[in-house]
Amino acid sequence: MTTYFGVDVADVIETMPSRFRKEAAAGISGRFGYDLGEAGRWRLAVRDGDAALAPAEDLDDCLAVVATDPQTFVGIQLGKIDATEAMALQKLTVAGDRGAFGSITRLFQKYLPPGEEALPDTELVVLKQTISVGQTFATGPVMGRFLKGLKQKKILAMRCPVCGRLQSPPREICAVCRVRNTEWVEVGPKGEMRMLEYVYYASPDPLTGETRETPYGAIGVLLDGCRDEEVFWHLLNPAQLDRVQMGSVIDGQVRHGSRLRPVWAENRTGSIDDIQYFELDD
Amino acid sequence: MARGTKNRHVGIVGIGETKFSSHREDVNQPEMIHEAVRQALDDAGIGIQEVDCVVHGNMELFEMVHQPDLWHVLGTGAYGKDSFRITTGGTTGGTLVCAADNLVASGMYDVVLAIGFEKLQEGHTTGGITNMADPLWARKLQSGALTDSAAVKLIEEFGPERAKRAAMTYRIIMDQHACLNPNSHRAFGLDWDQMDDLMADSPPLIGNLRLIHMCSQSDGACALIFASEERARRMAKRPVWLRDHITVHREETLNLCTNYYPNNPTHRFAAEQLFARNGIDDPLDYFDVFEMYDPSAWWGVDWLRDFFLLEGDAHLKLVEDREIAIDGRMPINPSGGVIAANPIGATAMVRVAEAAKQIRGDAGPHQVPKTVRHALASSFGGTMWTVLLMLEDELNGWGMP
Amino acid sequence: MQSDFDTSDCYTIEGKLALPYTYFAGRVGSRFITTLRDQHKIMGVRCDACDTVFVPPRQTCERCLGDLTDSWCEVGSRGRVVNFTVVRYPDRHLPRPVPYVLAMILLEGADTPIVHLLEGIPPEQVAVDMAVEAVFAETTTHTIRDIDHFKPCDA
Amino acid sequence: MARRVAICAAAQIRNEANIWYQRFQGMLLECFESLVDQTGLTFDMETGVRNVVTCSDDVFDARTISDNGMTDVVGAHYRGEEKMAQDGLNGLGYAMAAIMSGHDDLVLLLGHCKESQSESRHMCTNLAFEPFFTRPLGLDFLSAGGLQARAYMTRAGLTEDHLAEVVVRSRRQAAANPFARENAAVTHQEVAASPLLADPLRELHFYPVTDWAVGMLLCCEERVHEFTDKPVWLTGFGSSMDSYFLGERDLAFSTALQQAAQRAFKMAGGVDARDVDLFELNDAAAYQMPLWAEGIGLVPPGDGARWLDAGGPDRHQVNRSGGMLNGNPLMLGGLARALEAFYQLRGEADDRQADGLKRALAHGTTGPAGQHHAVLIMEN
Repeated sequence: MTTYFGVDVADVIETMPSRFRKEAAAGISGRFGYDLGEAGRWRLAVRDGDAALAPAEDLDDCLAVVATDPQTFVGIQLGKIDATEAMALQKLTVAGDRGAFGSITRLFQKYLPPGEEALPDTELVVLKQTISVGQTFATGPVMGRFLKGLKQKKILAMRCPVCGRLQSPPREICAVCRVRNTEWVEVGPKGEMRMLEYVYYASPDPLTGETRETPYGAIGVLLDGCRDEEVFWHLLNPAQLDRVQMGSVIDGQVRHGSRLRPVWAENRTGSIDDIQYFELDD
Repeated sequence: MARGTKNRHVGIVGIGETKFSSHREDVNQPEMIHEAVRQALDDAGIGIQEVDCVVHGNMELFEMVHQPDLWHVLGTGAYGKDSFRITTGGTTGGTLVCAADNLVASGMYDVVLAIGFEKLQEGHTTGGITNMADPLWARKLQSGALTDSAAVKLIEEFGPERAKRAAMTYRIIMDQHACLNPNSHRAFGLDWDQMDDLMADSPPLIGNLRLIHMCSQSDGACALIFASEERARRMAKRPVWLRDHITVHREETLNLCTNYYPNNPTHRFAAEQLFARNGIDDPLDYFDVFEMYDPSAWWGVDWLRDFFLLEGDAHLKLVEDREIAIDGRMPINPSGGVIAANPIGATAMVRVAEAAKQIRGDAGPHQVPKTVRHALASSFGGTMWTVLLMLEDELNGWGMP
Repeated sequence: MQSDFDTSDCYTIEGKLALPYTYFAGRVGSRFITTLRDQHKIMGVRCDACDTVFVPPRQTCERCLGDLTDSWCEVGSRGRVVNFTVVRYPDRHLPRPVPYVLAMILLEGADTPIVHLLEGIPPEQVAVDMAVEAVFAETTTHTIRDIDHFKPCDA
Repeated sequence: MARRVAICAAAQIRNEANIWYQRFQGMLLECFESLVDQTGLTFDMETGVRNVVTCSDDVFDARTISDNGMTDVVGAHYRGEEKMAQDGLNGLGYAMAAIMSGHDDLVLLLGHCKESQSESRHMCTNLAFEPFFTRPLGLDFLSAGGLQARAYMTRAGLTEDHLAEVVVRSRRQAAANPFARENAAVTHQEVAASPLLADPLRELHFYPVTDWAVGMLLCCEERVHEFTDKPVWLTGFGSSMDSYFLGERDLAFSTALQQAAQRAFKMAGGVDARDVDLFELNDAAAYQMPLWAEGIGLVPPGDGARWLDAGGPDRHQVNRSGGMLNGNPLMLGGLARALEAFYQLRGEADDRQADGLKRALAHGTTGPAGQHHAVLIMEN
C-alpha cells in the first residue's frame, strides 16, 4: 500500500480495532462502511463495546458509509486535514446516518505513527462539558398577550400608531418610528409562503441542549391581513419541505407562494409550541 | 468626522494577527491572545509599559467564560492599566477599533491596545449564534448565522445561472487570495475548472447556501495599537491614519424578505452617510482596496452593491470581470476575507489590520500591486449591523478645524 | 412594581442556557495537569524578572509579559492555609455538599497561594496558618481537582 | 484640550427583587421614554443621537450578543450602538471619550440586568472563573467575597459589629431613596443572626438579587443648554485591572482601585479625595465600603475600622443612596453610584440630599472581589 504524510495507510486502517475505546462504546451498535478508493472498502461492525473490521465489497448494509481517498483519510487521522473542509471540497462524503457516523468517529483513540508514543508532556488536555443554567424568561405584557392568544388559536399582531407596520410576534415599540405600539389586531391564521430556510445542518438547541433533527424548514409566512415584509416566522411540516413554493414581490410584481395553515397543538400553554408547524392548505 | 472635528488624529502603529486555524489545542485563550499582542508590540517597537489602555472584545457565550477580559489579563497586558471590554457581536472587532480611535482622539489615552479574539473550537458556533435569538420565539427557529436569503435575493433578481456563477466566481477569487496569505485558515487552491462541480456538489447547508460558500469557524486573535498623532509619528515608520467610522445597527426582528424594506440596507445607509460627510462622491474611484466582512460568498456579492452605492448589476459585473481580484480595479479582501478565516470576535478587526497593512505596503505575498492610499474596511454582525471604517496613508488636512 | 402596571398578561416561561463546550488547557496547562495526574507533583512557573513562583502556571507573566514557557519548578504538595471561607449556600455549580471549606493555600516553594478544598477537619476548626497537604484524586478530571482536596497535616 | 462632557438627564425604574412581569426590553423602554420626555432628544442624523452605549451581560441575559435584543427600545435602529460588557460605570467613561473625541455630540447610555432570570446568579459568576484551575472548585463572586472579607477584616481590624453597622446604615439610607430596592429595616442583632453564606459573610452582608434598568443622556459642552440647565460635568475617569487569580492579589488593599482613583483625580485637574464632597462606592458586600474607601485614598490603608468607628461614612457622605449593598444588579453597581451622584449634584436627591456639593466620586467594580475598578469624578 501507499504512504501519505509518511504513514502507511494500511497501518492506519488495521490499527482501528486496537484504537477502539471499548469503555466509550457501551450501547452503540451498528455497521459502518469506509470506502477508501484504492485502499479498499472496509466494514466496521460495532456491538456491545467490541469492534471488528473486515474488508467488504458491499457496504449496503451499513448505517453510514464514508467515502474518501486514502490521502484525505490519513490526513484526517493525523490531524493534518480538517474533516469539515474535506467535506466542503467534496473530498469526503458521508452517505446514510451522518449523526451515527459522527458518534462512531469519536470512539477511536488518535492514530499515532509507529515509534511515536503519547508522552505526558505532549498530551494536550481537553475538557468537554455542556454548561446548562436554568432560566425563567419573562413574557412581559406584550409578548404575554400574544402568547396567550395562541392558546385560543389566535395570532395577534401589534400595529405602529405612526407607520402602521404590523409586527407579530409583537414588539413593545416600532423601531423605525420610536413609539410604543398600541393597537392589537388579529391576523391569519392562514397565510402565504414567502420564505423557506431549508435547514440541513444539525445544531444544538440552546433552550434544551439537545441537537435538532434535520432537515427542517424555518419559514416566513405572510399571514392574511399582513403585507410586504410583515412575515411571521415559524416551522414548516418537515414532510412538505419539497412541496412548497416561495412567493415574492419584485418591482411591484407579485408572485404568490403556497397557501399555508397552522397546525395547532392539542395542549396549548401559551408558547411557540402551541403551533406545531404550518402545512399546505390544499 | 461627524458634524464636528476630531479632537486629535489617531494612527495605527502596531499590527498583530495570529495564524488562523480550526484548532489551537496547544494554547489556552489568554495564550492565543498573547501571540497577537506580542506581535503588535513588536511591530510598533514598544513595550507594554508604553500602552495606557487595553480594549478587549469577543462573544463570551462562544467560549462561555463570563467577563473573559478578567482571565485574559494573563495574556493581554492589561494588568495595572485602564481597560474596557466592548462587544457588539460580529461587528465587535470593528467596534473595538472605533472605541480605540475615540479613546485616543479624546485625549484620555495616548496609546491604546485593542484586542479581538475568538476560540470557536471551544464552543459550538452555530448553537452559540442561535442563542442570540429571542428565547420565546426565534431561538427555536434560527440556525446560527446560516441563511440563504442573499442567495434567494440574487437568484430572484438575476436568475439562478448568473447568480450562482457570480457567487462561485467570488468564492474562487477569495480562495486565490487566501492562498497568498500565510495566516489563512482555509486556502484550498480552487481552480476555475472546478466551478461547475462545486456549484453542483458542495454539501448544502441551507437552500442554495453550500458549505463551500460559507465562512470558516476559526480560532485566532488580532491586536492593533493606536497612538495619538504626536506619539504615532515618533513610534511608527508609517502610521496608518484612521479617518472616520460609522456604526449602524438595526432592530432584532429580521424579516427574511428584505427587498422591499422601507429603509436602505444598513451597509448602504452606512456607506451613504460616511462617504457624504467625508466628501467622497465615487467610492469605487476613491478607495484602492476594500477589506469586507463577507460571511458567505452570496453576501459578499450582494453587499458590493451596497458598500459602493452601485445600481443594477454593476456589482455582478465587478465580480464577473474579476475586477475584485487582487490585481483588479477594486481589490476585495486580498487577505482572502472571512470565508478564509473567521475567528468572529477578531474577524472585523482583521479587516482593519489587513487594510492597514495594504496602506503600509507590507502585506507580504497578498500585497495589492498598485499603490494603496485609501482603504475601506467593514464589519458585519447582529441582525445586519454595520461598522464601516476609512483608513488613509496621509492626513491631508481632513477632520481638522 | 408601579401600582398601575397591568400584569394580567404577564407570565414566565422556563428555559435553559445549555450549550456544549470544549476547553483546551494549552501546552503549559496540560503539562501541569498531566504531571499532577501521573506523578502527583505540583508544578509552578518562576518569573525571574518578578522574582515570583506562580501557581497555577501560565505561559506569560501577567505583570511583565515575560515568557514563562520553560521556567518550570516543582513546588511542594504541602503548604499552609493563608485564608479560607466556608461555603454554606447550596448550589448546582459547587463540587461538594455544603458546608465545605475553600482555602487559599501557599504551597512550599510557591509565592502565590492557590484556592482549593480543605477537608478532614470540621469547618469551625480551620485556622489561618495551619499546615495542610494535598490528597490526590483517584480518577482524573483533568483539572485542578486531580488534587481531590487538601487535609491538615503536621507542620 | 478636549471639550467637556456632561450628563444632562437620567432615568431609572425601581430596583426590584424580581421583575417577573417585564422583559428587559420593557424595563429599558421605560427609561428610554423618560429620557425622551425629559429632554426632547431626537435621532436626527445631523443634530440628534447617533450613538447609544448600552450596558448588559450575555451570561445574565442568557443571550449571545445581549445588546441585539434591545436595539429598538434604546432607539438605536439605524444608529450606532456599542455595548459595554463591564460594570456600566465604564460605559460612562467610554461615552465621555466618544464625545471628547469629537465623534459624537450626544451619547445615550442605557443599562439593564435581571439577576432574577437565571436559576442562580452564583452559577453565572462561577463562569467568570477559567475552566481548569478555579471553576471546578465552585468559586463564584460570593465565595471570592468571603475570602476577601476575611483578608480585609483581619488587616483592618473589622468586626461583625462593623459589618452590621454598615448594613443597618445602608438600609436606613436606602429607605429615603424611592428607586431603591425595597428592603426591611434591620437591626444589628438581625444582621448578626442572618445565616452565614461564605464565612465570615452572612446573607445580609451581601447584596440581594436585584433587577434594574437605567439610562442617561450625555452631551458635549457646546450643546448642553439644549437639554438641561443643570448639567453634571464628568471631569475625570480612570480604571485599572488587577491580577486574575485571587492568590496573586492583595485582597486587603486594592492597588487597582488606588491606580484608577489616581488617574481619575489627575484627569480632573490634580484633585484628591479631600477635594471630593460625596462618595458613592460600589459595595457588593458590607466589608467593601471601608475597603474601597481606603483604595480611593479617603481612609489611610488599614484604618477602615477606625474610620467606621469615627462615623466616617456619614462625615464623608459615603453611599447616601444605600450603596450597592441595598440592591443593584451586577454590571450596574457602578452606574447606580454615578446616578446617585448625579441626583445629589443637581440637588434632586429628595430626603437624602447632601448640602454644599461641588464634586462627587462614583466607583464601579467588575469581577470577583473587585478585580477591575473604575472611578468617575463628577462636578456641578
